[in-house]
Amino acid sequence: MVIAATLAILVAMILAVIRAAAGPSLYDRILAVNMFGTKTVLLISLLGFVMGRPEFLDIAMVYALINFISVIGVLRLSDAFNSKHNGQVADLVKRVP
Amino acid sequence: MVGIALAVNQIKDMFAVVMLAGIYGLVSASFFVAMDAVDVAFTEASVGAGISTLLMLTTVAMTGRTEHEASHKPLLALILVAITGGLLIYGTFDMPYFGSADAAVHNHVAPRYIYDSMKEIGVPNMVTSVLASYRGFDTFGEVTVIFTAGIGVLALLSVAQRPKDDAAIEAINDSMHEKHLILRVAIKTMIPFILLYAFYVQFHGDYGPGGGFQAGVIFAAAIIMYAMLFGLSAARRVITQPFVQLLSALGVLLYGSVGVVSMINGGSFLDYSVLAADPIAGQHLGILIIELGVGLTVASVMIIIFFSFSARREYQQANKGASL
Amino acid sequence: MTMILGLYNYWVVIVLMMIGFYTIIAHGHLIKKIIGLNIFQTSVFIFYISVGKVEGATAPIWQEGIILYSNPLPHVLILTAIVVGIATTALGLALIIRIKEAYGVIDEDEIQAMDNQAMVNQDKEHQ
Amino acid sequence: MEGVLSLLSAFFLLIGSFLCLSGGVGILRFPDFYTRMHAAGVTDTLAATMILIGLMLQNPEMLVIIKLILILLMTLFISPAASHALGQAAALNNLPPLVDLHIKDLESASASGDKTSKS
Repeated sequence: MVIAATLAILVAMILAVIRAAAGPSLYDRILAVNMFGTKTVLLISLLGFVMGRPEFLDIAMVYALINFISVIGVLRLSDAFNSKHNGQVADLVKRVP
Repeated sequence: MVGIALAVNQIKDMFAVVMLAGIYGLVSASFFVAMDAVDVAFTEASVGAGISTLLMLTTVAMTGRTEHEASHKPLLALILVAITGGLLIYGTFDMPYFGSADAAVHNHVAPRYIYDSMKEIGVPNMVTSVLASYRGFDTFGEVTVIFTAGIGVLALLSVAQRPKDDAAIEAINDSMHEKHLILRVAIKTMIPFILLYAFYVQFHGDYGPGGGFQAGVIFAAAIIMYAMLFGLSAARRVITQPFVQLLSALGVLLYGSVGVVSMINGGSFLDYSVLAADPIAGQHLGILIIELGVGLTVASVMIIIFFSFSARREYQQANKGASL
Repeated sequence: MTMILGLYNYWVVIVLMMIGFYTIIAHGHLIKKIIGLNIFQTSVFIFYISVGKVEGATAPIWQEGIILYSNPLPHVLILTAIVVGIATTALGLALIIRIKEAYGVIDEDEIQAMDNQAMVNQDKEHQ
Repeated sequence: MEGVLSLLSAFFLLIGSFLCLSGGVGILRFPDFYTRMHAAGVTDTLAATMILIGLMLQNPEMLVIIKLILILLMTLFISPAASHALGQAAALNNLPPLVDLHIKDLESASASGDKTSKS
């Protein structure tokens, strides 16, 4: 069962990579990377169980942290890339309290 | 993995390339876990996936996003690459098969590291004992290299601080408080735990995966996260620039002085057995102290690098604003 | 067939290495070159780690009852190499930022052209 | 007891894998960024929870369970925060959701008195 879950996660990872490579907008890519990171956390904890030494969950924990940090950092920096969309969405968001 | 590397090669949009490079780091770390190299995976996770992506992205943000079409045809390069690759593959025919236990690598010094380190050093994590004790000299060199790189970045990118800029930047930060409210609250709750976890990794490195290198990077990541959301000047108020520089030098100094102390006590450089009455206790003490030195240096150098990158960026933006 | 199964890890390493190599020499963009360098570096890491792997062994952290461990030596070398790698990458990126500030572009060809132009101008001034 | 635990664990792992796969399909197949974010964000959190609970049931060791709980808490903390940040950044930088276009289409369609909009 653990192995089946590992395989499922691997497939999901491949799909996320395709989205990251294709993704038309910047945020699609960030989203794909974020999802990939979460899947990696799961994959590593599963791998620990597959290999029979589940003490190594520290790595998965570091992953969760680092993934979050890099997503936040990327978002902060992505303000630098001017987006081409012109728009009403910002007004729309501002109106929502 | 090969597919990702090819995509990195082909895509022109630098942002996408950097994101893919981040994924590439994640993949290679998973690979390291599958190959039993837990310590390496730990390091790659904290370094390759997080910090390097951020640094590259900062640079891309400063230098522009698109790549020009190459003016010359890269046929020559392709031929060269093909020839080199072919020769290397030909070279692999003599290599030992993957996973075989009687390969040359496993017969030289490795058995001693594996089977005697428990007796000689008394530390369950062999990677730590080899890193800190058997090959302590190497590690000292690496720490010095990291320290030097930190100095280099500082020399290249340091900006003279002007109080006027600070005030302007702070105003921008205050205006962003509303926008980042949720993230700020979330991160405020998390930072103490991250720092605590970094200490756990630092001092648990003898028994599980971890050690100075990884703990340093995690510690730095917490500070970097704070700096990103609360603004550089706020982070600088918590940890001032001279303080970090002092710490980075202190780490190297700590490492070196352990070696000198062991020399004074009658051993050779970095021979910890003479540090205490009992050789194993001495080894423990020595490894603990030099891991602390490594952690200090790595953490502060990472913080220095990030601070100088983002200070440069703010400086550029301020200049751009002035010229407009 | 056993040869393919036994050696495939080296071949993956070589393919990755060549991709990195190609990226370094065929692209003019300096950040791209650094990324190529990173790929090259990672391929070397993978090479070391896969050499250290022993079939049926486990991670080199001592535990009661386990006798077969993978080789810890490559792990040590690569662990430090990764951290040193990020430090040098940071240095390279810092250099790129300075180049951008000085030249305004970060494409190798254009930088070369600007340099040549500057040389020619200098020569003219001397004459 | 053993059997029940392993059965439960298999059940949770199965749900987790299914969610992972559906999230992957969603991120690939959905038409625009916001729907993709929905697919990824929702399934990510739940799949992680399910798989981690499944793993917890597999191992009796206390330390491992504590670590898994820590990872779970972190995921529950991080994943929504990241999704929120992502969505907000996209919206503030004026990435138009597909729905807006639809509404506009409908509005223009109804303004011109087209019958297809009513059907």
